[in-house]
Amino acid sequence: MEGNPKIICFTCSWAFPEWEIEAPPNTGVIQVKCIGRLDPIVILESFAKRVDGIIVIGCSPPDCHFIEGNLYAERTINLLKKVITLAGLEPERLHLELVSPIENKSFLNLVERFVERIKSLGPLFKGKEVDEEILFNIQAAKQAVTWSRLRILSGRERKLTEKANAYGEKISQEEIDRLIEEVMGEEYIRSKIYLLTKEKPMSVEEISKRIGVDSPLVLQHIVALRRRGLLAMDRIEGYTPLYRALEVD
Amino acid sequence: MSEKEFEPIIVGFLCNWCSYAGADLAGVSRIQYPPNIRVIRVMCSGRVDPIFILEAFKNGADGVLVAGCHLPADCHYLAGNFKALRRVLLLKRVLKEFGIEPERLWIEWISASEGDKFAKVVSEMVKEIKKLGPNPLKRSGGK
Amino acid sequence: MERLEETVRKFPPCRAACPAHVNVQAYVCLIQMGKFKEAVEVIRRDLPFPAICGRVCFSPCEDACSRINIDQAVAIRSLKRLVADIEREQGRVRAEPIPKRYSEKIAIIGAGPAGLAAAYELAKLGYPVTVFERMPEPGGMMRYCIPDYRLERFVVRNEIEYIKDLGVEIKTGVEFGKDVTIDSLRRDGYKAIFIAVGAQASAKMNIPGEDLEGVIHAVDFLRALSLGKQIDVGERVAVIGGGNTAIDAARTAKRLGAKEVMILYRRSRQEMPAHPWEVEIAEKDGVKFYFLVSPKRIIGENGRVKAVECIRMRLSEPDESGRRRPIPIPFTEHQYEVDLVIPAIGQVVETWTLPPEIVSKDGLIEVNPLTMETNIPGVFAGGDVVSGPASIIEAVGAGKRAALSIHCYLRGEPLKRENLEEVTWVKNWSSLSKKERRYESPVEKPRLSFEEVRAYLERVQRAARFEALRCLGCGPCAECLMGIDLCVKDKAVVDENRCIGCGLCVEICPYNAITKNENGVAQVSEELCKGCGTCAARCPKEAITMENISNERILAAVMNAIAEVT
Amino acid sequence: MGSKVGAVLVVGGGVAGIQAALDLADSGFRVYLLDESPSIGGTMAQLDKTFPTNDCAMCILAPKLVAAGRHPNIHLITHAEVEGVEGEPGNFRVKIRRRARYVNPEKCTGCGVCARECPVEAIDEYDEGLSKRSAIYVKYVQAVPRTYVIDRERCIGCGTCKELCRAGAITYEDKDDITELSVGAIILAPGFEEFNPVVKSEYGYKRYPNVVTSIEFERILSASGPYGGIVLRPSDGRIPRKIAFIQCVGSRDSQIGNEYCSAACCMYAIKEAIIAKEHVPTKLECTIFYMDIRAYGKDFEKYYKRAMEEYGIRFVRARVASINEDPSTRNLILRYIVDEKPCEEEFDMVVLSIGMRPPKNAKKLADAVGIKLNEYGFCLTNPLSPIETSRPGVFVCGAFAGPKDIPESVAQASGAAAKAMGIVASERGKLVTSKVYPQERDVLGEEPRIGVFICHCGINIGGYVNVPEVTEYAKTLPNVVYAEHNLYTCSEDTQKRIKEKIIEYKLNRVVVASCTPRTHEPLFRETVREAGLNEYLFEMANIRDQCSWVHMHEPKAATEKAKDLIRSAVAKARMLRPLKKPMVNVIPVALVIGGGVSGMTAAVELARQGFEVHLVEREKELGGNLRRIYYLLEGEDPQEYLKNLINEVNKCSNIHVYLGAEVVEVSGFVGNFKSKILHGGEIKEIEHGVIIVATGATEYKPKEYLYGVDPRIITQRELEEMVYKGLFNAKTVAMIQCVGARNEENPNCSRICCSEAIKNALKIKEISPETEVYILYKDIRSYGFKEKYYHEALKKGVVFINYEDSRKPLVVKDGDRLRLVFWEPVLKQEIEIYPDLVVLSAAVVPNPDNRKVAEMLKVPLTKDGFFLEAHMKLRPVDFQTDGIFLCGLAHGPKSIDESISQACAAASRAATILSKSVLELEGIVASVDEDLCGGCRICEAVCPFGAIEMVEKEGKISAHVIEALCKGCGTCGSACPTKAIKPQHFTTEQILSQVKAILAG
Repeated sequence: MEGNPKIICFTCSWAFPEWEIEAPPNTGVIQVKCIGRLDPIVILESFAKRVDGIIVIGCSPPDCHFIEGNLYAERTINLLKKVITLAGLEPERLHLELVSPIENKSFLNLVERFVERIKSLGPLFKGKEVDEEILFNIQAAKQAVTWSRLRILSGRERKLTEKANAYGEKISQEEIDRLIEEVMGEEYIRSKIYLLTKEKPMSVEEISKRIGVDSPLVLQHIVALRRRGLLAMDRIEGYTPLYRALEVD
Repeated sequence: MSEKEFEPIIVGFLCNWCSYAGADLAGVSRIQYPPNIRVIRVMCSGRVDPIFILEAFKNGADGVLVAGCHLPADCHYLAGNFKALRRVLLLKRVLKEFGIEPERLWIEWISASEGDKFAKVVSEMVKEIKKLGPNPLKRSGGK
Repeated sequence: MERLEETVRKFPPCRAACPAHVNVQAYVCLIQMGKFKEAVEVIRRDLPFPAICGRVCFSPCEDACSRINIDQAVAIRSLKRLVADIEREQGRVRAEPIPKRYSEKIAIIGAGPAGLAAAYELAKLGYPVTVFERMPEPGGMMRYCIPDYRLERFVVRNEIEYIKDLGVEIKTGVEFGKDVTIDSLRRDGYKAIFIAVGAQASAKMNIPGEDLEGVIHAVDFLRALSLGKQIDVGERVAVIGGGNTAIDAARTAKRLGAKEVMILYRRSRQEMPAHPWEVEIAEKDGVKFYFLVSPKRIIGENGRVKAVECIRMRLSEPDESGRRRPIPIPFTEHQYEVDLVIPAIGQVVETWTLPPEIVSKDGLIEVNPLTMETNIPGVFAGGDVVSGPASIIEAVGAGKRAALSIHCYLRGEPLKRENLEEVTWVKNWSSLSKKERRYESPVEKPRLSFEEVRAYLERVQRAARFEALRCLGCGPCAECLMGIDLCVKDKAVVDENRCIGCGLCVEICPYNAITKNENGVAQVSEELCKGCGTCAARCPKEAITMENISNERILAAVMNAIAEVT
Repeated sequence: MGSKVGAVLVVGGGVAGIQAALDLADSGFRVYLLDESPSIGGTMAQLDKTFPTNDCAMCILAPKLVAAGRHPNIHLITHAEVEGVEGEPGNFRVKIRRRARYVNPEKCTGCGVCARECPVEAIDEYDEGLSKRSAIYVKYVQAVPRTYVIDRERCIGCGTCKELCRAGAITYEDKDDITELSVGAIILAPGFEEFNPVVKSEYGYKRYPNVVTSIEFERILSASGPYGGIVLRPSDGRIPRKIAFIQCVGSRDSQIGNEYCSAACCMYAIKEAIIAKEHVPTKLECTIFYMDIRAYGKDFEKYYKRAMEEYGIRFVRARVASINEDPSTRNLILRYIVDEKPCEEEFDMVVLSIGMRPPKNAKKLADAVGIKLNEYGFCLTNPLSPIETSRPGVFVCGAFAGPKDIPESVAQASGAAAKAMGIVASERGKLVTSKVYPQERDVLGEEPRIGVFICHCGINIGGYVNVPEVTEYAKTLPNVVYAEHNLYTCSEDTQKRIKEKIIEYKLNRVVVASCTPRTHEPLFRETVREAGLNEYLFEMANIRDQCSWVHMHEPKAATEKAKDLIRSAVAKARMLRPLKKPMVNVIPVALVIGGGVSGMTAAVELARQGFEVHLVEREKELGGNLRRIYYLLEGEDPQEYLKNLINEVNKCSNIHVYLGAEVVEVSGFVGNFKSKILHGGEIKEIEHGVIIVATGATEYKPKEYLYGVDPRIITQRELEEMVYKGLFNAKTVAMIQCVGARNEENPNCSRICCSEAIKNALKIKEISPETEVYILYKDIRSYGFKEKYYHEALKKGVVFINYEDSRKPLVVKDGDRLRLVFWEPVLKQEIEIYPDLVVLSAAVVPNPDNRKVAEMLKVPLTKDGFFLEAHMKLRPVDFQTDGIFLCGLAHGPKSIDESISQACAAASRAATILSKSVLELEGIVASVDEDLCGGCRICEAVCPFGAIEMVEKEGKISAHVIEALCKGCGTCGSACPTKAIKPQHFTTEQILSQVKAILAG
């Protein structure tokens, strides 16, 4: 499959009438009830299935059939763009297009323009051994968005920025973005540690070399994982303790 | 004990001030350990009477754990743990006469801050007792 | 035989308000998707006359639309008309006649909206149905009493064509009471008879000079024209009455060349029963309106109308029914010189054509309200003939109920009555964004050439979809079942022991369909959940899964999409 | 002067504040215990182990936390600070600002669900930043009050915790509120703040991850700490091979204005080194770089010796100049100078023994309360009145008065309590709630009717154990007539429900299946008693900490185990008997043995509270050792103080002084002692409630260095008398430290000789500046604020020369001159001088007749002959036997201000008993069935508390239990061959029935 990239397009049933939905040969179109239905885990799992780019097409506010589906999708895509950047993917590989039915946009060239952009980025999985690294990063990103911290923050982002928090104050978008980035950075590294130590017990040094994070930081994250009951000390070899992940259902 | 893998029952006599507090700390720190142990609280390991241990084995316990405060000076009542150690060592020799392997009777010192030690002792004890198999009295209908 | 089986059906406000319970939410949803063909099919499940109603219905559904509290109701009638027109313009696939499942023949008297609707339903149930119609063409009021500029003939013919395609036999030129009677029908083997002759006769004013030449009642006036007769309206015409028929008569008269056409109405403008937009157009056509005047007598000159004398009225305080009664003011008689007087003060049933035993004292057929059976067993009645002059949609509703009742009567089953419960998630209006109306079908659509129609339809489709998106979807998923495979009716399911009660789903559900039960665990209301899945995708503990479209199914779709692509 | 208020405000909830609060509350006063942080416990709660006993800090502190948390007379005011104080002693009005907590203490049950799901993390100050906590947190697991608090800086108000909280305790609209308290006295115990070593940039703290402070190392050592108790390097999580401890970081450092010594760092460094070696499975080398090892406390020297010999900890007397990090290995290269030779050594990890600074907002507190601070920012006190502050009615204790170790803080705390009681003694009992209980129902004859109450504890139990199924099962157990489950059994409303059910179903036994009895048994017993049922007819099953929480992934097994535990508790409940709490009446009179400064101070303090005191002094006059002390290091006049103290004793009508008298016989127990005093030839019998031992100690008569051979070889005491009497005119004076101390015979340090030597040296330099003074020392232990005078002595030219045990100095009589030969470590050669005077700093040794007093009172002695207190850290002035207290030099060598503090402490501890007319003792005691008892005396031998005596009735000898002394351990029960002696509430039948029931699964 030389040149042209594999693209997945998620769209809702209302953005474009059925007959306008035609896609170039290398794009699979999946129609879901509402783009708000897309769980970050599903999108990251799609990347893991060796897809070069994902475009999500929905209705522009205020015309979502399910009232706020597109607004929540927007927040999730923003979260995902940040997390895949962390995982080393170009954020452009994931694109959200909110179309107003009154605009005379064509579904086909929307997707084609996206395909062009992905072509310029080149394939995500280069077929070399670096693929393992990318796959590992994506799995880590997926684990990060599975744990509850990011989901609570991203889920509550709209209420906090648009209405008010529990103290009746509105939180600025920069503040919530900064907090989400900070939490995401931690959860992403912790996910890498968790996934690595699931296979075999590893020491702080090994983890640090493997994921390129300074070992004092790795240790702090191990402490946090231990407190959460996700990791325990397996054994001590000489002067080096080895940690392994705990199976939690 | 149905045919599926043998799950031993262990009766634990824990002293209120140190080992019982250690077991509580294992709980508070959510340290998971096998559910085979059933704990009976006594004020001091010195209170554990050899009769209790024999009664436990008679009633089908596969293992008995006596746990107290660290020697030499942790005991809240100064010397209860010494008495417990003396009785358990003596009882281990007597147990052979009843056909019960002495390795079924354990004595351990666990302080109030050693939650993970309590968990480790329980896990190892379950592993060892599984090797020994069910309580011989039960097999020969000794109840 | 009065056994009754009641069921409760939950409908959004619009569908509950529609006498024929048209699944508005479903077809508007399909229009949003651009599936106009499927939209018409959905309408046809409940209503045989989408194009007709699209034009002339008084749209109770729009009055009940939740959007009224936000900005403006969704243009339901206009959308219905549009999709019906598009289907007709693009050519409808002829419907297949429905195989007969039952042998009992059913006779329906009157091919008006009530009769035809009953025939349509019964045909769908598989009964052999024959409709007897006095006039040369079926359609009743629709064909003869509504002027062509409001309801084109070819539209009526096209819609009735569809019913015929289903296998309904329509015999025209057969007069009930003359050519055929209840006994003759029984003898011919008809097991049930449904009388739906409507209320064609116009009510008399009972004032002197009513029978002079130059006085023609509106219904007769319109029927004659639609039968092709030529009527000379002269210079000045006076129409008496305030309903739609009066407006139609006045505008038709204008169209026939009358220089001056006036409408005399006893009450004031607000009380006029006619559609407000019809009144405006009439004014635009030059029709003059005189309110609070009532005709006392018609002055004639050698047997021909010369003028009509009226007296001024004033309105009393609203009586117990809330209507204000007109009271004449003495000594305010005045005259209007006219060539033609068209009284349009209502219609009555031609009771003389009916068997006397079923006619009540107020000139309508008396039926058991539940079974719609007259006091002659096996003989049912519905529509204007029972209710008095009413709208087309109400007649369709009556026809449908009658059909169901006849079916139960013939099968000896208990009558199934559907109680209606209105349900909507729309409560706090302020939080919903305003969207002014984006499409409305033009009231007077000039005839377009074929190419113009294609370009027009192209442009109007996008606007229609845009307007359809204003619909809030008050009821639960309307199961239009015309969507793509992943658009199946769905519901969120909460896994009790994974849910920790963090309340995120309760907060983000746009429809407030999730609440926390007494032990603090999330609980989805079957009624309100639309299956959009926003909650399932965000639950911090992955405790919510969608019953039908689970994450696994979406991923499976991704997998085989990739398989196809490579 | 307005009426007095019978309440006391204690500012600061550390170990000192808690001790003061408990003493006051137990003596009948209402106490407001205020703490700035959300829960009490202070710095001690962060420690892993405590020296010298290596007790786990939390194990000995937790019981005190729970006692303070539950005491009806103590009102905890946490997360609050003092804004202002008006009024005068006896009637203060204090303005308190209670900071918003955002959690309702009444409703919060501390189940912790909110913290587990909170998405926001913050630096965990309790773990010194080595780990993270949630934005809603409780400082540590055993915190009292166990109420969560929201960290308003980090919390973004996402609302998750309020949704999760089943108890509905979260109140976001909470606001700070200012309240006013009226109290009679104020005790300041805000503790200290650790020195932040970032200022000492040469150590590279915060730049190099493996350089940690001692408090961080405590957290690393602690099992509840970030690394689970195994010592790991923060840089790479590996176990260190070599750790360096650097002493005096931020102490004894005039460069940054902290000349004082922080008193506890040497000892905690040694302890941390020892514990580190224990907590590591591999070989670990610990090296301590020090100037002087100040192991001056009781058994400290032995601990220091064991550290060297048994644990192989290396001590290097050298100042570390700088630390650099080898970037590749993150190891640390220390540069230091030993014997003028610069050395470099690589270590895996460095622990900085940081000193104590005044508490964070000391200045703000001082202004608010109106007290003066000393030059270092600590509270200004006078050495002869160490507990009073500059404002009358406001007292100070703990590290805020000056850096000190836990035993001194606890002693000072009890002392401060005594001082406070002195002011408000007249209001005793006025503001305290004494509970009235309904008439106890007699259930002896009745069939057991057991009620079982099973707890969900939110989702902590209910989430894993099928509580409804277990409740149904409980209903099937024999004698169980009622069983129910509820969300939080410990909540107020459920307590009401239990009382209603007891009455409604006429229950005579109650079983609660919930969390651990260690924290909740007193609460439920109280409820049972309020329902008119004897509180011992109650049993608990621990189905949370020892079941649901530890078998989270096996809900089925956890449910089965819960059933077994409940069946066992029901089996025991069936056999429970009502127990009477033995009542003992208390004679409000005290006997003080020893008329030195300690004895007199204790007597005065008790008299001031209105209690009668019998003060027995062996000598002909009062004053003890203080008679021969003429001046103090800090300059006050001790003789003047002694004169005032003596006439205050004589003036006071409550105190009966017996001079030249001796206590010959003591019998009875707490509250009811009978003693015989030999006074002037005849025996006088007295009855009293408590005994305070203040027999003091004597100076060691040196055998070494030719003492007694030449009049020019004298002791420091004799030198002080000589100077006082103006007979001093020596040109060169040589002092030798540690004479008769820190050797095999007396391994302990006598604590005060260094400061005495410095005092005398400065006095000499004062009266004849040209006299040369040499001090030969092993370690100069001028701890605390005394360090300042050590610097002064150096500045005044006093020559300090260090000698090793291996090379002790030699005193030789050379004709009519004295020759002193010693090894000069810097010049590395033998030096001879010819001093006019050789002054020996003789050790403080116990009174020879301590043994006789000990046997008379049946109280233990330490190996060296001083009296052995109940607990070295937390009960320094109590004896193991109730009612007998200890203070002054009899407890061990100490300075005068420490003796005074201990004396006040003993008075306060005694007051907790004397203030009660009737003493209610613990009901769980042993009881003897006479006809089964064969009189074999095995139980008497086994009982560690001497609570069993043999009595003769109708010619038959059988054992009898002294209920007041029996602690209920039950050891006698299992030793008795005929099972005659039954440890009640844990009888053999009860435990056997438990064993049978637990295995009947």
